[in-house]
Amino acid sequence: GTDAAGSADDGGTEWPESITMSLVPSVEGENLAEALDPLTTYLSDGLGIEVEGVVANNYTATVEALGADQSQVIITDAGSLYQATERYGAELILRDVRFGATSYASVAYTNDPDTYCEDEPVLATYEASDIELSYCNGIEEAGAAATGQGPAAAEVFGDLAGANVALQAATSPAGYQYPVVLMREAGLDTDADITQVPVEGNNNAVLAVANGDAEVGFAYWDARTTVVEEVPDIADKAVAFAYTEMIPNGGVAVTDTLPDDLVAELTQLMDDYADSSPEAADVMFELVGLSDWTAETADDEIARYGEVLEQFAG
Amino acid sequence: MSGTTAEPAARFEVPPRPRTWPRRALIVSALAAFTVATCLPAIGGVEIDLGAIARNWRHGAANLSALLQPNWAFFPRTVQPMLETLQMAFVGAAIAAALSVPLTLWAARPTNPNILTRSAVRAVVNVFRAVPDLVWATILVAMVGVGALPGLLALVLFNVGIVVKLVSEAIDSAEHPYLEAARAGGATQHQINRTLALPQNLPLFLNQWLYALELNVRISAILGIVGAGGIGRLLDERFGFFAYGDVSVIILEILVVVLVIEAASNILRRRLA
Amino acid sequence: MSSTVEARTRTTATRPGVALPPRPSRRGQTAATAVVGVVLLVATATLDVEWADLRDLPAAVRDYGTLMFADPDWSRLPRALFEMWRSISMAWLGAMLCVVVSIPLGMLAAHGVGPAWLRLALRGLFAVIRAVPEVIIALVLLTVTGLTPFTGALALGIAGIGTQGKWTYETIETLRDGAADAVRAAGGGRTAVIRWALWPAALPTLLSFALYRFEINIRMSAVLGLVGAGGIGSMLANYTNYRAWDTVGMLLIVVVATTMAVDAVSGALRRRIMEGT
Amino acid sequence: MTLDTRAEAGAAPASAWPIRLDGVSVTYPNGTAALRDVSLTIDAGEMVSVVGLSGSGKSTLIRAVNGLVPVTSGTVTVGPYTVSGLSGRRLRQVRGHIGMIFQGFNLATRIDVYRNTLVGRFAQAGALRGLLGVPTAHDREVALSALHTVGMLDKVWTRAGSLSGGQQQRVAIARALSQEPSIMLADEPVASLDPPTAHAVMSELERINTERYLTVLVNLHLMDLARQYTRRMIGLRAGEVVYDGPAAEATEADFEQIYGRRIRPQDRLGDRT
Amino acid sequence: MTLDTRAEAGAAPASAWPIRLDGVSVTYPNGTAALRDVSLTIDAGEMVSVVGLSGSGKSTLIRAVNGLVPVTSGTVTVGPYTVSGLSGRRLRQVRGHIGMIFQGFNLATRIDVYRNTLVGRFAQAGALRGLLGVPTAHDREVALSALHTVGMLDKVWTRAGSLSGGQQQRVAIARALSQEPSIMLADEPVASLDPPTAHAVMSELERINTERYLTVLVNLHLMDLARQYTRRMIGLRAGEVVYDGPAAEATEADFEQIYGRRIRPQDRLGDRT
Ligand SMILES: Nc1ncnc2c1ncn2[C@@H]1O[C@H](COP(=O)(O)OP(=O)(O)OP(=O)(O)O)[C@@H](O)[C@H]1O
Ligand SMILES: Nc1ncnc2c1ncn2[C@@H]1O[C@H](COP(=O)(O)OP(=O)(O)OP(=O)(O)O)[C@@H](O)[C@H]1O
Ligand SMILES: [Mg+2]
Ligand SMILES: [Mg+2]
Repeated sequence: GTDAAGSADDGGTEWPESITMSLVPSVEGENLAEALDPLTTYLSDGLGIEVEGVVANNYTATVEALGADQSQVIITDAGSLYQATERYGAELILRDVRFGATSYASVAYTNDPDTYCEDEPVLATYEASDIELSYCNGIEEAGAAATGQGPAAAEVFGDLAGANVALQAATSPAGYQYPVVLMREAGLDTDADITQVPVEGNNNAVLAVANGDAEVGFAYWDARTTVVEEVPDIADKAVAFAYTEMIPNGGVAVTDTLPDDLVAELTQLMDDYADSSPEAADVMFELVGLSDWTAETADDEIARYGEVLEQFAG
Repeated sequence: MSGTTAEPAARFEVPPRPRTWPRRALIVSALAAFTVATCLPAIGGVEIDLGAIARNWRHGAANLSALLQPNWAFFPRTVQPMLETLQMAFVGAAIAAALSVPLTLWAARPTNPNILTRSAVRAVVNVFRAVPDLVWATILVAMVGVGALPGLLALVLFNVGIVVKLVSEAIDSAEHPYLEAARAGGATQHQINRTLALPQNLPLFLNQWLYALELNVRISAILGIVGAGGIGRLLDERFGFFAYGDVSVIILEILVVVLVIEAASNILRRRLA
Repeated sequence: MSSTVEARTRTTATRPGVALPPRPSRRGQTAATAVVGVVLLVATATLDVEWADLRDLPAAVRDYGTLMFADPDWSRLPRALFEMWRSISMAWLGAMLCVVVSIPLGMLAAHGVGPAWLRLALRGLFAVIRAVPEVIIALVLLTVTGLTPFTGALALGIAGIGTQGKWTYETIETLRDGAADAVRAAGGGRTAVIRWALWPAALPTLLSFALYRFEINIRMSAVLGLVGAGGIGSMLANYTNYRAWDTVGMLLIVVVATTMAVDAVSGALRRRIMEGT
Repeated sequence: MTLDTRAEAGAAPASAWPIRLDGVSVTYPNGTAALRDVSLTIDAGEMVSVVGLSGSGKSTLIRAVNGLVPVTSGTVTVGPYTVSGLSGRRLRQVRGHIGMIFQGFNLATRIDVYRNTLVGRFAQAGALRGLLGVPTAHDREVALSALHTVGMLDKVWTRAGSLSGGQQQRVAIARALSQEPSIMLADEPVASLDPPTAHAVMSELERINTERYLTVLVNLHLMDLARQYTRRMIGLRAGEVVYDGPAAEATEADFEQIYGRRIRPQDRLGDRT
Repeated sequence: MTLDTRAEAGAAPASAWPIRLDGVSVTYPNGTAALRDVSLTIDAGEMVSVVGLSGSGKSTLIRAVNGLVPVTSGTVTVGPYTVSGLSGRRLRQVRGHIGMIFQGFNLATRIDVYRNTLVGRFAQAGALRGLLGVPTAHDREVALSALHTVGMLDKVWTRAGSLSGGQQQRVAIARALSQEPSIMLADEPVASLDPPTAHAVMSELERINTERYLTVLVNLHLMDLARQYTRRMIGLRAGEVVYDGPAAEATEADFEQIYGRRIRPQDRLGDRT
């Protein structure tokens, strides 16, 4: 299909001349605009219509763009997928696969292993970058490759009473929502029983722990690797001592204005993308730190995350 | 010259008009060419699409109307962060105001005829100003950790950059006959600046000091990045949760602050004028 | 020559200092200053600042300076230059939009130029634009014009109007210009006063403000990042978050060089205007 | 220096207006009472001088006539208009008929002499013409003729800011002349001028007064000039009219009234010559 | 107006300096040749007037003496210094000894009369005092005494911007007087003054010339004043010295030389009285 301007209106039978795909990097990534080009070229070729890629750095903006039909495909995090489906009836078509999983744990770090570790910290290798990092409370095995499987040692969260805790923005699942849920489950009043140290971004959460501004901080797995250049002894200064529950990865959603056959073809193409060429695999990894997309969207994971989200959005 | 009787204007011996238009035309066409170049998508410029506005303005209107429905129930939660922000903003602006006086007077030509020190101050301030706020915030957190200190440092850095730039150029553009008189009296530049230039240009300073204060409230998102909390962090959070009614409340509060500062600025300017 | 005048009898003081009229009371001013001072002291004292941390600053500056500038990563320079041009494009169009709207409006908002109701309305408008965060303006715009550089330019342009308008009327009000009186005395209306008295006197300052707007727009990352328009600011933000310090160093060099160039052009243009060529 | 050049180039003969002040008081915002209950009538076509000590309120009187200084009480009437109650377009209209020469010249320093003079025409021109600064052939005539009168034709393209004091005063006079007014107000128009130029300007005022039948109100600090060029003289002291009568007949006592002390030989500037 | 108050309050008697101009030419950046090859010697303690048409270079001459206008060629020597080669601290020192009254007053309009006058004391301040800007008791004395001389004591706390033209001129004179200089340069010091005040100021200049043995160079546009108060008169025309001789003896021919046309009865202001 090639023709038809203004096709958005006619209920998804005629294909539009072009679609816009917007992406919010789910990790603090390098400049992604370059990396996005091969993907859009691949999709344009496959679909026979123009696919434009845009890297936006704001979740709300991409969802609103989808709602206003300014972008038809979004690659974003779980929270935005939930909002896009709830608010604008978007259709979830793919989920991110990172290290073989569609979810990840948030990690609790401390600079005070004496208090929060029951055992001596051990070193395990973070496979993605081959860096040795420290873990305690038995969440990883010494000398092995780190797995990052949560929840683990979550019972220690009760010990956080009275601590300085670095928390990211309330919109951040790994840096705020999941840890707070765990603390609340452990009987803490997160407004009164701990001293919140507000930080922005996973790196800063780790740095706050490393340089002593907070005793404990939370970030995705494993944010320590990004500050190694500045703090070479990060393994000593920030020890991972617990994992939260697994947080769903993001994925891909499309507007309800796109024709069904286009959506089906797009889903297929993207699902196949990582295997289409070595270059594509590279791009996937660099682009969003993904190894693949999967069509098993596991909508229930997203829905469950939506419940967590609602606790905080009110 | 002797008197003449009325004749057509041609009789006036008007000296030939200096030819400034070729240079002007050159400047204007250079600017026009530059503007056109910025509109060429082919070389990375902006593609101007006015049609989209006509097609889609309703989307914007819907969005705006969502923003125009403040959720007043949210108000109590904004009080504490707002106070924190105001406190930081005020202290930051005050420190910046103190620092900006000597720097500004060193960076303006009438108050510092020495081209070497003037260029040096201007260059340093330019460099500081050139680094975007987000980069400053990140670097400051990495350097002194999170908390009020990096927040304060960030605010002071922005404010000094703005005040020095704007006020020194405004001083450059004005005429200062009193400086000449003081110079003729054998005064040192320092004496002139302290006793004449500063009070005489105080309205210019006040405008920008108060603007810096206002700016500090508005850019308090930066304070969120450096871990100093405040209203900006709250705004980002509510925005992230799509809670536009709450965002609306915060914006109205900021508007009140802006209006109060504006009123203060008007009163002071009137008194000093 | 005894050309003295008997009006000397007006004062009988042998030493003039005695006849000095009393200095007008400045109690109000002193009180206001004292209040501001006290508030400032309290605000500073209750601020939870670890001033001692400042001691680490020099060492940290050196460390990060080394990370960024010891060996900047020039491999991404072409990309940086492309993004810079894109930034310049959006910034320029945004600044033009902003200046073209805000200078006439700002002039009308100045005391003694426009009528009171218009002045209030315009100042209100400027205040509202300033109070609304740029990202919100960008968000509203992107639903209209999409995730495009055009949206970026529009957002920069509209978001700047509040500040630029304020600067304009403040500049006009700070001018103590007899020339405006003269035009008024000749029966000149608003337009004539603006065109023949205020405009020529304020032009260099307004020009410097306009070029400053351009300069700010070049660096502005929040707005442009939000609408996916990229630009050097977003690139810088990304690499800073990614903590690729050597690339950040290279980008900073590019940004600083551009800022300096804009500043130099601004200076040259203003001098031109002031010297009247 | 040309004295007797006619500025009539195509000028429609203006008709003079009377000026009336009824119990006019002016108090400045800082509390200075500059005029106290001044009542005066100046007939159409009269040429009247105002003398007085420095600070006695001469400039304030002149500015009150065209409404540049708002009166605190009383009414000011020129021709058919009550200036003290007017504002907006009506006030502008009246002002268009009143030429004014300022004590401080009040030129736009960055604009050339030509266009500074044309301001007298542009102020009354249509919106677009005034905005773009395109003079009609007639405007050009009148402006050049006025410049010719004050002997400033050769500096016509020079920026007003780089003129000598006297030259600036002459341009300011040309600007007022080019308005072709019904009333001419002049605030010490010859203060910065050498005698030949001063006489040229005074003669020009006298000439337009008689030939073009114009009301002229001129502040002078030289009594001699007042006597030489005007028939009626008004003496101000501390904001009050203390003399109003024929210029040539002012007695010693009047002098004392006005200047606060007895006349001395050298007070008539030039008497010792 | 009080004239005879001595500014002596503790003042060290200044010693007069001679002024020498050797082949001085001044051309402004826009190409105007304001002085052409002027050579003059003014002895220490002389009181000399400069007359000439508007634009003839009087102000430029005075400004060249204290180096405010750089000379294009030639040398200017005052007392022991060659001004035309000096800069920095040395130039300031020399200027401290040269009082100057500006044609345009050059006051800081937003600052009160008192501090505007104290500017004249800057050159005398020690390093520390200069840094802090605190006047000594003596500085205060001298400044107030100078204000008393010009009759401006009652406006001492008024901002210079809200003074009448003549009042501003008087403050500018007080500022120069408070410098207790060795040379006094005055650029049309009485242009905006009424006759009694004008005579008071001229007498004061005469008094400091004789009593405190000061060199005085004063621009005047009233030849009568020149003749009355100065013995020597210098006539400038188009930047050249066309008359230099006793003020009282200038002939008709000299007048014609200076003003470019024959003398007329009314040129001696007041002759028609
Ligand atoms: N800053 C300047 N730039 C350029 N030309 C100037 C400047 N100042 C003065 N001139 C020109 O130099 C010439 C001499 O000026 P000057 O001010 O010395 O005259 P003057 O004798 O003081 O005249 P007046 O009696 O009108 O004050 C004039 O033609 C004037 O236009
Ligand atoms: N803008 C102002 N604000 C406050 N006071 C003012 C203002 N302008 C003038 N005055 C005061 O009002 C009084 C009258 O001033 P005005 O300018 O009318 O005097 P003048 O007769 O023109 O004097 P001169 O001959 O010195 O020009 C003076 O005492 C002066 O200080
Ligand atoms: Mg006056
Ligand atoms: Mg002069």
